[in-house]
Amino acid sequence: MISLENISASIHQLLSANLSQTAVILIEMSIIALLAITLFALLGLILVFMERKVSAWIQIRLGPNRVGPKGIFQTTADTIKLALKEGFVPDGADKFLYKLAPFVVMIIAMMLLAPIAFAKNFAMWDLNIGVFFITAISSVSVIGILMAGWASNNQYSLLGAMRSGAQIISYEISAGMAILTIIVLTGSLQISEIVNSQSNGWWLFKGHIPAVIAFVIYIIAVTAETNRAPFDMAEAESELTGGFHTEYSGMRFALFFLAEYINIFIVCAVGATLFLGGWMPFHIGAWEGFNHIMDFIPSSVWFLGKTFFLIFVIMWFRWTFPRLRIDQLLNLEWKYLLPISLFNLLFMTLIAIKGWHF
Amino acid sequence: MFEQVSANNNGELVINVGPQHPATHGVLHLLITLHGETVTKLEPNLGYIHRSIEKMCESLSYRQFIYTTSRMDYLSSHINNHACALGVEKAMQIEIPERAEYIRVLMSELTRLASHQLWWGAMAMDLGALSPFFYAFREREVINDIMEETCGARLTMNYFVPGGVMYDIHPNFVKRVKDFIVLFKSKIAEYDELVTGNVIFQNRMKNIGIISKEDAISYGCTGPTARGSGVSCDVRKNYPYSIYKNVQFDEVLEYGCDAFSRYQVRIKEMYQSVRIIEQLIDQIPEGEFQAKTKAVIKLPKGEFYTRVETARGELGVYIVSEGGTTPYRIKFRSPGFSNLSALEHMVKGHKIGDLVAIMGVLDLVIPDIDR
Amino acid sequence: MDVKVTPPSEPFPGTVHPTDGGGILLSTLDDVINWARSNSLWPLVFGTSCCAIEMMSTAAAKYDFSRFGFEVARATPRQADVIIIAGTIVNKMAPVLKRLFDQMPDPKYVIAMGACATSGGPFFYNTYSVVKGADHIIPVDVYVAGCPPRPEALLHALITLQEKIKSGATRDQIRIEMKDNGK
Amino acid sequence: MENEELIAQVQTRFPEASIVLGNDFPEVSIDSKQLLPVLQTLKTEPSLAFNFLFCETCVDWKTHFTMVYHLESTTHRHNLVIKANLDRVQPEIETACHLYRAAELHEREIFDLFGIIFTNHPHLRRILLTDDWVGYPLRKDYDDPINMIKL
Repeated sequence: MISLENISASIHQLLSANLSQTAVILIEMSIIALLAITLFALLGLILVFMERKVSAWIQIRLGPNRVGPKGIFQTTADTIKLALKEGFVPDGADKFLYKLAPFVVMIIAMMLLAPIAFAKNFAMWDLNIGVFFITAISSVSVIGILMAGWASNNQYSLLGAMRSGAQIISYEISAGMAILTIIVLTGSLQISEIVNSQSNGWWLFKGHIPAVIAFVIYIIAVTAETNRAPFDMAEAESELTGGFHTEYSGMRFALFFLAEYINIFIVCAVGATLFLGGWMPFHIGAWEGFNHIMDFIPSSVWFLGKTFFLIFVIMWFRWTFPRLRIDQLLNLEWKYLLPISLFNLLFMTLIAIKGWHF
Repeated sequence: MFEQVSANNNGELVINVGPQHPATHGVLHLLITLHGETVTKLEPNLGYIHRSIEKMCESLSYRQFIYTTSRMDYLSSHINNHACALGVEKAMQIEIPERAEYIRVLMSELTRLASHQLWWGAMAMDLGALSPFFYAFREREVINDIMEETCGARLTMNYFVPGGVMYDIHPNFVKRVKDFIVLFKSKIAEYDELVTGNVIFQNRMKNIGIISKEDAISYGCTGPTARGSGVSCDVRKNYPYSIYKNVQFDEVLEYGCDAFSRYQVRIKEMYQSVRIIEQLIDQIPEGEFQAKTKAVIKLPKGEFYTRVETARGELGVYIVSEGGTTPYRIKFRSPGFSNLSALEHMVKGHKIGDLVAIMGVLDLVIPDIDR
Repeated sequence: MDVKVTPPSEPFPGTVHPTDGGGILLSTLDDVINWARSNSLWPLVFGTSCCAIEMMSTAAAKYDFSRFGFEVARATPRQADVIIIAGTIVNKMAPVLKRLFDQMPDPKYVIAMGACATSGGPFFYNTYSVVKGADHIIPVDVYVAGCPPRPEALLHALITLQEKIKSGATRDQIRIEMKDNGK
Repeated sequence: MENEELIAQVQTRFPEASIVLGNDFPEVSIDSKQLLPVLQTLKTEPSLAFNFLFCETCVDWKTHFTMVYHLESTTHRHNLVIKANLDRVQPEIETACHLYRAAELHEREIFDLFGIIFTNHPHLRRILLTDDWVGYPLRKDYDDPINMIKL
């Protein structure tokens, strides 16, 4: 059966048969770098197109359908246009930081792709602190946004960046707590082990009520962390015109735009890994026959299916809910989500110690 | 040269909102002073769409000047035209046929519905919910089609003339309006479900933009803005014009004084408009749709003030005539202008997000304010 | 600031060899670029009066300009490609419009929507504050007639603009071509 | 209150004012210096209680200006028009915006378009036109050969 695991293994064999070990590592690394960049661009194109189609579907419209069959080249056209648009630095901006900011945001989004397991035994870097790596790195992206807001020399940008800072730092905690709740059950931070621990059922179902609560909190927190509506305080188009990227144009704006979507992909991938079993097919306890049928579907399809389902849910939020106000947003985190997730963590620890979970 | 973003001595930031800003619904310019996220001072700067309509009207005949008012408050263009036509008819003492009166009121109420729908969609968009806008336009397009069939235009109708209406209604009109009412009644529940009942929406709307009854009167607020503070100011009830005294409807009053009350007033007004349309749609009498008037209208010397209730509040048309074919002076007392003056009072001490919400609920139409 | 302007009458120094178009690669690349630009026109959220409502109607479900990829309306001029001047421009607004246009990065396009933006429309005579046509302030690519124009008219204007961009011709080239055709 | 009754009551309070019943509302003509006391009385007197200034405007009669105030009582539902003539050379009148907050913007507009000075107005500036605009466009003698195209 063709799977991503087999392909990568055969490439590795092919290379090691002919070349020295150093050369193999170097070539493999460059292949991975190339793949990561391609994936980055491809995901951006697909997700932006998906967003536009989902919004059109929710808003009883058709959405892009003229550029290419069913409009699938719409985002390609947008990207080419953005790349060729004049990108200028506003007068009075801090030029170095202004130019650096989009790259900071983008590089961080790319780094986050590293530990994600896209299929069975198929990850760029299955390090033993995978989940910790993601939480640690993702909180750095706020620096890029603050940089952009500060360097633009624009009141709206500054306000947007400040809002974003307050928001991401707050919601980071809840997201971390929700992740910890599952870590308590798995006992490992390594993504492959977390996935393997769900071979007889997903944590969302096995972990009783605390897992469900953690899942809901996780989804809310990451929606806020990625600056998506209803928590899009940093952009808040009707309030701050464009928020932190008000002054950005052309490719620099496109990088922010791309990074936003990659971040969504990553948080949904992590959510799918932690709560929905990552690439693990849907297994029910000891139903051998059923499990075998499920195994027949490639693991990458499982992973992408779950991730895109979560992405769809987050898009659904965006096109349905009104935006919160900044103080309500912080109240929600500090007064509700944080205490709940703390108690939830304690509760889950109790379950894990007593072994009540399945 | 450039200005560096800097705070003033109190650590406050001065921001220009507008003239091009998505929340100002046009080209309103607000100079706001922010302390953190809190608005401490707000100053409106108007005139970015001041088209000198009042000066222009002084050189237009009494038949022509009505059409400029369609462009003034373009969302309730029929009602604007109604005010002018009423003013001229009152001065000329023209009796207009009953059929024309019925058509006028029906058209006015349909316009009110369309206007409130657009407000609903745009306000939800200000709050960050983008989909209601499209749902609102779905029903609004049906009204537009009905209007187009009879008046030939979708927005600036120019349908009311001194002495009646310009043409008779289209044969399909009655049926299509009835169909629309059936459709609309099923959809308005959807509006409530999607927005009114939403927890985030209610939290955003409640207890912001508070204006007491006394303040609302003092600031000259009219329409749903004042009725949300419990001020009875519906011209259709207090000074009935046309055939409003013959129809059954309630003046919607809410006593919450906040943005949510104003929201509710508008939503409930939609039900009242539907009620008026339902009463009249089967009763349209046969007969003439326009009274016989002279080709050139000359108003007697004097001053005439007409007031009507538009979707945003009380519109007053003050005509000063010297006895000629053109008005000597025309003043449009536009509802938005006075409602806007209360904005600073409502917004002070609230966050920027609230400013957007309060402005959304005020339903400002900038050309109506600037004229 | 002193900028030395070369008078246009001066002949181009050196010999110019006329060639039939550019190389295959460059002209194809040009086509791709023009294709991308024409299919990704993001309008600026800008409307002054009545026409703005019809612009909103065009965005709404019945007419839906998102089919052509126009739905990404940007609130900030830095990210917009086309200004749809929807409504009257008055003297006080003129500098603001000019500034918005200047804030937009190239390539940028302008559509004058409705009679007011085209010529002052109903507010042409006896008004002291109306700019008689937005093209007194910024260059306009496509004019739409109507007061306000129907959504179909705006859609047609946008498609006309797309064709204009796809042809790759500049304003002057089009003008010369039209003169040659005797229009 | 009916119009006749209202006229009688206002007449007794302000004997020097001339009151006529106009086409729509009773019209009270007063001296421009008396404006503030008159408005004060009209607003505070419980039987009159004119608390709602729904329109304020000005008319240029070529020889003089007339300020027109439309008042309504939201409790009694009666209306009154106050008129005050102003000198054309130096038009000045006391502001009403401390009694009626609505007057603030209305008076700025009138200042902008007619050039009438409202004394004690908190910030009397141009509102509709640009700050460097010359002239007052709604005056009958206003002419702008550049912007105005006469039909």
